[in-house]
Order: sequence, then C-alpha cells, then structure tokens
Amino acid sequence: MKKIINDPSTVVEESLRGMASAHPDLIRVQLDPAVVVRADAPVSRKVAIISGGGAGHEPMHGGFVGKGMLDAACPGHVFTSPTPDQVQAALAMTDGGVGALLIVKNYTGDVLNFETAAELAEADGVEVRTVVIDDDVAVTDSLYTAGRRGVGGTLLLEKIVGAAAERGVDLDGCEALARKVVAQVRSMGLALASGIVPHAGVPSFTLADDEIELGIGIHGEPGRRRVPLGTADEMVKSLLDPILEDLPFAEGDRVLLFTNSMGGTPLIELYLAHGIAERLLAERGVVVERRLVGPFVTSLEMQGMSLTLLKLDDELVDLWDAPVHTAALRWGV
Amino acid sequence: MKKIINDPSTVVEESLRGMASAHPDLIRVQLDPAVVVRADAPVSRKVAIISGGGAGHEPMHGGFVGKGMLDAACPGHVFTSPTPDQVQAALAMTDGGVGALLIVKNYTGDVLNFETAAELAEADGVEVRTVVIDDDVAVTDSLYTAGRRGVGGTLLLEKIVGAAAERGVDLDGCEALARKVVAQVRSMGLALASGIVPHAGVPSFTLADDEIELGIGIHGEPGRRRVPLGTADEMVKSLLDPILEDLPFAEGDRVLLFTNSMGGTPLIELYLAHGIAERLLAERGVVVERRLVGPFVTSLEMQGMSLTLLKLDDELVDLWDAPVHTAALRWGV
Amino acid sequence: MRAASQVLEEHRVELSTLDREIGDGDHGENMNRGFGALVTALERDAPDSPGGVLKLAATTLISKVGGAAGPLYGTAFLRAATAVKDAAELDADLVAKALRAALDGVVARGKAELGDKTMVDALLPAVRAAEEAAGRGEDVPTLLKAAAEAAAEGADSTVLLVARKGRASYLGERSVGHLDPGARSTSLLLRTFADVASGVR
Amino acid sequence: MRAASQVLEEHRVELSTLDREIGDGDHGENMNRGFGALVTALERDAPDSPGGVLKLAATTLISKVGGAAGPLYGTAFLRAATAVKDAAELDADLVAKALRAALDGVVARGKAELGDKTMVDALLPAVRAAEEAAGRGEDVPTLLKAAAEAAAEGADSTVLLVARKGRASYLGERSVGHLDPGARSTSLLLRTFADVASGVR
Ligand SMILES: Nc1ncnc2c1ncn2[C@@H]1O[C@H](COP(=O)(O)OP(=O)(O)O)[C@@H](O)[C@H]1O
Ligand SMILES: Nc1ncnc2c1ncn2[C@@H]1O[C@H](COP(=O)(O)OP(=O)(O)O)[C@@H](O)[C@H]1O
Ligand SMILES: [Mg+2]
Ligand SMILES: [Mg+2]
Ligand SMILES: [Mg+2]
Ligand SMILES: [Mg+2]
Repeated sequence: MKKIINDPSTVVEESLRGMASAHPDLIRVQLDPAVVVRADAPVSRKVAIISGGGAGHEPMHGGFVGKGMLDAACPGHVFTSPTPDQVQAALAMTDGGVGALLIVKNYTGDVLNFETAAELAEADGVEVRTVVIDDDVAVTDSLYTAGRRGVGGTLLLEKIVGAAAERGVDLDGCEALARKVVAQVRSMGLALASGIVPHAGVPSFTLADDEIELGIGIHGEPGRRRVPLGTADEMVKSLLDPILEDLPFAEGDRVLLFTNSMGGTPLIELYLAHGIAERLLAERGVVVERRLVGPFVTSLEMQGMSLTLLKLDDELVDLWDAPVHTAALRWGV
Repeated sequence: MKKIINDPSTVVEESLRGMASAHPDLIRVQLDPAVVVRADAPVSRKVAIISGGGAGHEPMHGGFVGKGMLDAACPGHVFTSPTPDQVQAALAMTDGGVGALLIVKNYTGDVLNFETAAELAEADGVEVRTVVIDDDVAVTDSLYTAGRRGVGGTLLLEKIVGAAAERGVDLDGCEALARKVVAQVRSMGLALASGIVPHAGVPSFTLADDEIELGIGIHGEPGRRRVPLGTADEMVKSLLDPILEDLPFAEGDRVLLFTNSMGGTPLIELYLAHGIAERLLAERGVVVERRLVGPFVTSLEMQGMSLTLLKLDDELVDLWDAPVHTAALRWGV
Repeated sequence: MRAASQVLEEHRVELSTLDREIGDGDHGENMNRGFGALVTALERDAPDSPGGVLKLAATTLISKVGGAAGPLYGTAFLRAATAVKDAAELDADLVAKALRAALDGVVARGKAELGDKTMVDALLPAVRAAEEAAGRGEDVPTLLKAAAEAAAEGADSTVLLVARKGRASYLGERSVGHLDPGARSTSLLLRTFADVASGVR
Repeated sequence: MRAASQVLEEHRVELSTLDREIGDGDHGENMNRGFGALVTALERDAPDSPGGVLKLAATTLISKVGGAAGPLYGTAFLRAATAVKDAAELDADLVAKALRAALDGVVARGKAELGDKTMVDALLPAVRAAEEAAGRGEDVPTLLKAAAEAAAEGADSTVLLVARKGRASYLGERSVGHLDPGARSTSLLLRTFADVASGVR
C-alpha cells in the first residue's frame, strides 16, 4: 500500500487537523469526539443542519460545512459510521435554539448511530428530526435488504436544505424540503478499480483488466453486477438508464445533473462522461438546467464515477443557486 | 488500460465537448483548432491572458478560463503542447485591442509553439508578450538542461495576473507582475504511482511497492531520484526543504501555500499532507497567509502531490483575493 | 473483557477480511478499537459489579466502535447490564437472562430475524442453549460453553445464507458462501467468556 | 511523403516507447498524427513543385504535431522549402542545400548543439554526408543513402549521451543508455527519402 500517511490509525485525525489549518475562516475542528463545525456556529435562530458518515468520501461531509450548507459534520473512521457522542457534540455546538435536522445516509451503521444520538438529544430537550437519504438505484429496495444506499444525492440534499435553513426556514419546513429532495433524486455509480482503505492495506475488491463493477457503493461494496469494460458511451448509458426509469424522469422534466468522480478518475474522463450524459438526456427531452462535475462524493482513490439526477422546480433551482461558502462548494459569496 | 473513454484519439475533443456543456455560462469551446475562451470574450480594452499546454492536467488550463483569470486556454493533445494555430485562434478570439500576455510553462515544446504563434501574431499587428513560468525546483537550472519546468506555480500566476488584467492593468503592468510572480514562486512534487496516457495504454513509469519518485514532473517525466516510501511527515519535508532553500524563503516571510494532488491522491491524504506542511512552515517562522488545497495541476490519475510556495506582499494578497469565476476556482462572485 | 479484547485483537484481520468479502472490511478494526478502549477504561477505573462492567462496556462500545456493530453490541451490553442489575455475582439464571436481554436489544435496534445472516444467527441459538442449560441447572461455565458452541454453529450456518440486513444485503445472492463477520465476532466473544468462566484463559 | 507517413505509422509505438523512457511518451503519436494529416492534405490538393510540397509539409506539421517536434520539424521543412525555391526538380546540390537549411532552422529554433542528444545528432552528420556526396558529384539517391546512413549512425550515438535539451534533459545522467526518439525519427525519415529516391519503396 502506498499512501501519504503516517499511521493508518491516525489518518482521520491528522487529515482533520490539516483541514482545519487549510480553512481557518470557514470551519473549526474538534478532535475528540471528532466534529467539523462552521466557524460562526452556533447561528442563533437557525435550524442546525448536521450530517456525517465514515471518512474516505472527502470532500463529503467536512468540505460541505459552512455558510449555506452544513452547520456540522461528524466524520467517522474510514468507511465507518460516526458514533453517537460525535453527533451529540455536533448538536451541542450548533444549537441555535430552533432545532436540528440530521441528514443520514441509509447504511445500517449510520442509521443506528444517528438514531441513538437523536434519542439522547431529545432526552436533553433538543428538537431533532432525521431524514434518511437513499438515492442509489443500484440496490433493490425491498424488505429483504437494508434498503437503498445514500450516495451522490446526499450533496444535493445538503446544499438545498442548507440554503433553506440559512434563509430562516423552520425545522418543519427544512424537514419537508429534505423529504421532497430525497423523493426526487436518484443516483448510480460504477467502478473501474478499487481504492485502498489505510488500515486494510489491500484493495477492497479486485476487478479483471476488462471488467467494471456496475452499481458500486461508495465503500467498495459490490454493485449490481460485473460487466465487461465498455466504451464511455456504453458506461454512461448503463448508469443513466436505470436512473431515468426509476423515478421515472420524463420528457420535459427539468433536472440537475451531477457527474461525480469516485476519486481516482481524472477530470478529463469525467467531463467526457458528462458530455455523453448531457447528450443522452437531450435525446430523451430531459432538460438539464443545472450541473455539477467533479470529485465530490468519493471513495478514497477508487476509479469510477456516478451520475445523480435531481428533478428540479423553481424552488429547488432557487435554493441550489443560493450562496454557499464551504471548502468544496462556493458561489455567490 | 481501464478508462472512461471511447477512443484514445478523441479523448481531448470529447472532453472539451463535455466541459462546454457543463459550463455554458462560463466558457465557449471551439474544437478545430481547440480553444476554450471565456463566454464574454473578447473583453474590450482588457489585456487578454492566454495560456495552454498539453491536456491531462485538468482542471488546468480550461478550468481556469473565466472572469478574473484566463481569457483563453489552448489544450493540446494529452501531454503534448498545443500548436501555434490554436494560440493564434485564441489571440483572435480574445483580442480586446490592448494586447495579450501568453503564459507558457517552460517545456521545449510549449515554448517553441507559443513562440511561433507570437511571431505570427506580431506580424499581424497584435502586441503579444510571453512570460515563461519555471517554478519546479526539482530540475537543476543550468545551461545543460531545458531549464526548470512549469508546474503548480502556473495556477497562482494565472490567478494573480488574471485579476490584474480584469482590473484594467495594462500589458506592461501585467507582464511585470507576471515576472514578479515567477520570481517568487517555487514548487516540487512527488509520485507514488503513474497515470496512464490514453494512447499509450500502459503506465508512463513503474515504481516498486516501496518507492516513490521525488521531484516528478506533471507528465510522468522522472524526477530527481527514486527514494523509499516514507511517512507523510518525511515525504512532505522532502518536498518543502528544497523549496524553502531555493528562493530562499526566510523567517517572517508571508506565503501562499498550495497543496496540490497529482490526480489520484485522495483529499483525505492531501489535507493530511497540508497540515504537515503548515506545521513545518510554522516551525520555520514562515507565515502562511493564504492556502489552496486540491487537485488543480494534475497528471491524469497519477498518485502523488506537489507543494507550491509563493512569497506574498500586500499587492499579491489583494490580487489573489480578487473575485474569480471559473470552472475550477471561484470566489467573491 | 481483557481476554475478549485480546481475542479480538488476534482476530482483527480475520474479521476485517470476512467483512471485506461481503461488507466494507472494517469489522475487525471496529471491534478491536472498541474493546481496546474498554480495556483502557477498565484499567483506569473498574466498576466493582458485573452490571457496572457491562454498562461501561456498553457506553464504551457505543462511543468507540461506530458502524453497525457499535450500536448493536452497545445495546446488547446495555440491556444485559440492566438485566443483571446490581447483583454481586452472576449465577446461571442471571447469565441466561442477560443473554436474552442482549438478544432482545439487538433485535429491537437492528430488526434482524433468524436467517438474515447477522450476529442474531449466532446470538439467538446461544441464548436458547443458555436457557436450556439454566433450566437443566448447569453452572455458569457449562452454560457459557453450551452457548458458545451454539453460537459457533450458528455463525457457521450463516455461510449458506443470503444476507437481508446490513451492508452484506446489497450483495443479495452473492453473499452466499461467506461467513458473516458479526456472527463470527459474537461467537468469538462467547467462546472467550466461556473460556474465562471455566478458567481456560 | 506518403511513404514517410507509412514508416512513421509503422514505427509509432517504437518512437513513443523510446519517448516514454526519457520523455513523455508521445513522440510516435505526434509524428504519426502530423504525417497522417500531411498525406490527407496532399491527397486533397498536391502542390506541383518540390518546394510546394515541403512548404505544405511545414505548415501541416506545425499545426498538427505539437510538442517540441512540431515546430522543429516544421521549421526544418519550411527552411528546406525556402532553399529549393521553385525548382521543378531537385538535383544533388539542391538536396544538400535543403538539408543544410533544415539543420540551420532546427538549430536556430531549438539551440541544440551536436552531442545534446536531440535530432540534431542525426541531422548534422546527415547534412555533412550529403554535402560531401554532392561535392563528389554523386546523384540524389546516392547522396540520400549516404545521409541516411550518417543519420542512423548519429542516432545510435545518442544512446551514450547525456541529454541537454528537451524533456530528456530533466533526467541528466539517467538519460544515458536510451536512444533519443527525435534522432530516431529523423533517421527514419531520411532512410525513407533515400529508399523512395532509389526506387526501393
Ligand atoms: N440490522 C442488523 N441486525 C443485526 N446485526 C446486524 C445488522 N446489520 C448488520 N449487522 C451485523 O453487523 C456486522 C457488520 O458490522 P461492521 O462491519 O462493524 O459495521 P458496518 O457494516 O457498518 O461496516 C454484520 O456482519 C452483521 O452481523
Ligand atoms: N531544443 C531542441 N533542439 C532539437 N531537438 C530537440 C530539442 N528539444 C527536443 N528535441 C527533440 O524532440 C524530441 C521529442 O519530441 P516530442 O516527444 O514530439 O516532443 P515533447 O518532448 O514536447 O513531447 C526529442 O527526442 C529531441 O530529439
Ligand atoms: Mg463500516
Ligand atoms: Mg509531449
Ligand atoms: Mg463493516
Ligand atoms: Mg514527447
């Protein structure tokens, strides 16, 4: 394993220190328990938007902390959900007196840990709501699975709800908005090569030279199936088709298209893929009104990409365009 | 070779198409000859700032085209300098009537091609100045080499000169400023693993499991020497020491620290390395006043990083902070 | 607990490897981190009752393990602590009750049923074996031995199952053929408790 | 030119591999792209004088090759075109003059000297051999054969040299032991021109 690290067991902590030194104007970082909060937290009379999850998906979530997005992020160990005491600390550090919304990706570990924290916080009298995001169409959503995973759609959810909270929307409003976004967003990813978890030291999975994993998760969990490596046209279509069918997205729909690198896929390939996705959507009559292209919801240095589509309306466009100032997303300010 | 591409020979063109569709508000893309120009070009009475170079370093340079930075970028084939006709087209598309500054990274191919274009343009009556950036301390600068390479410092140069041009500084002023930045910026990089050039299909170089290439270039050109893989502390120090000695940077100096991923190194490692660099600089009494962390000057999916230090004064801080609106860098707008 | 920590340390790589096959490869790391922290906590200030130790285990695991296993094992120990109250010594009946309470806690939190390929597949047979042993009037070492054997068998049975809960469920049919890491760690813990009770460790 | 394009196509991988060893691995790709475009341009509208063909070669290579080789070969062909003016046929003297002009152009642009491990190490000996042959009154095929042989030798000599120009110079001593790709492509081009002139191709 070759990584720029000192010791697998201190990677997250050291990385958080570096993040703190890189963005002193944006965030404060607490190490035990680990929490990243916006520099001006708590913001009085503002609903606190809190998220978190295992590390290894950077810039998610720490890079989304700041004005117009998250009040706090709770980073777990690499690919391991954070613990309830982290969430409790985040709640305490961001409490503006009007409640908090927890944005939780649908993994058993994340759900259980945030759930425990929410119970403990409610016992302390803080009003806490939880919204679980499960946008990954690769997983069959049935009684026989843990349900769909939260992947790329998480960023869009955090941006949009964060903008609403910044404008003073109350807890009920933020929760309703979050549920609306969850209902309208779908994603799917693929991997060409695995990343390496520092404490594991070996690739999470191995693929032959001519195969890809379709429907991959962001922790290297296997996907729907392994398929032969195809052209970019074929790969993008294999991501887009299941997304379009699922909601379904129809001709005339206005959408935000988010083309995401899993980390190791370079931007030259990502833009190429984005162009194909735009072309395929145009052919279907789906109107791409906003886009985001880059490595935002990653899986260490995994090579691969994901596509996320969010059905837009005027409210969502307006909130997407609202100013945001975080380490990873910044505009209007 | 596993890549999200259709055909090695159309990668750059298809990627540019995707980029155009991703940023319709920012840029226009012409394909033959290939040029990326800001959407509102030409800007009357503004010095045109033009750069370019081989593709494969994204977001450099196309991602730096826009308000407050570049007027145009000329992307060559992967790792191949652009041709003079591209530069001529860029000059024509951005001519605001007050001349153009070409920012050229110091590679024989880039220098020769831009030089040819400048000669042709002058013959057409356009006033063109050229500034060559050669910030890579890994290369010995002597009569016996092609001189130092242009690497991470290029971004800082383009941002700062772009800001000046946007404010209406004239060609002489832009050129003088550019030379000042070139004189005050130094970089060095290392690689853990090579990327793959699409038309080559195999890694540009191979390193053993326990070695890194110190002083690597952004095209996978070999560096100063191969050394054993060390800890992050050791690796960061091995980049920082030669940079600090070279200018030299002294106690009390104000600097911008740019911690750059070569593409395949994930953000979690990059922030970790950034934190170490900040600590080492603090120990030396060098004052980090501005920072940039991310994959900005890359070498496809190469794993590795580079550090760039720019000596700051009030003028440079002010120009760095000035609004910029491009695909890769955006603030204040 | 010290012994448990040691066993988990020894099996760290095994558990993570099992988890890499059908999960995300961190189960060994998570358990090892949690029990390591527990040993440190016990060294600093050991509670004097079994219930106190169980409660400390619960809070430590909840705040140090993370993942799915953290809250599940945390709840299990918390419920077990509640079940044994402030008893100074644990007899067979109390141990059986504590195990039952632990199982109920895991099921309440995780909603897994027998056959879903989770730690429940190890814990549930263990609880049944413990209750039978208690009914037969066995002593604690014998009871724990029976529970550990049942857990081991239960864990082994997960190889053939399709996962329906947790991360492995994303795999569907492809999860068949792999031992569930959480069932394996439950079986390891019970084996260790049995060994300690009978003086083997 | 068609033959040159074919030869470069055949040697594309070889040249890029040489370039990967001490450069950035694109020389074969660059040359192949340039000469491919030249063939297309010639097919579309072939100039009727040798000078016209050389000039078309120059502009096409400049706009299609990129890298260091593009402007260098472009300049070489441009200067050669100027040297032969509008001659309808090229005799030995004119060919020698064209080669000398090409060399001067490459040196003016690239500032490389003999021994810097560049295409100059193939081109300079070739020019000398051509001038000697012209002095001896040889015909064009013989002259080009002599030039090609000298270029091949010159190219081979680069193996032992330390690069002082171009991308390979970053390597310093580590460039020793590798053939310079640009010298190799120069040698290939001259060999092809010789073969065509003597009717071998
Ligand atoms: N809903 C559930 N109920 C009971 N046990 C579960 C449930 N989900 C997961 N588990 C157990 O947790 C184990 C995985 O733990 P761990 O790897 O630490 O967490 P994560 O899956 O979050 O990485 C599984 O092997 C399984 O035994
Ligand atoms: N200054 C120079 N003078 C003459 N030839 C040069 C010079 N610099 C480079 N070359 C030649 O160019 C060749 C490399 O060409 P190519 O790979 O196409 O360009 P690049 O180095 O830009 O990738 C070298 O092998 C060398 O022969
Ligand atoms: Mg996990
Ligand atoms: Mg090149
Ligand atoms: Mg796991
Ligand atoms: Mg080359």
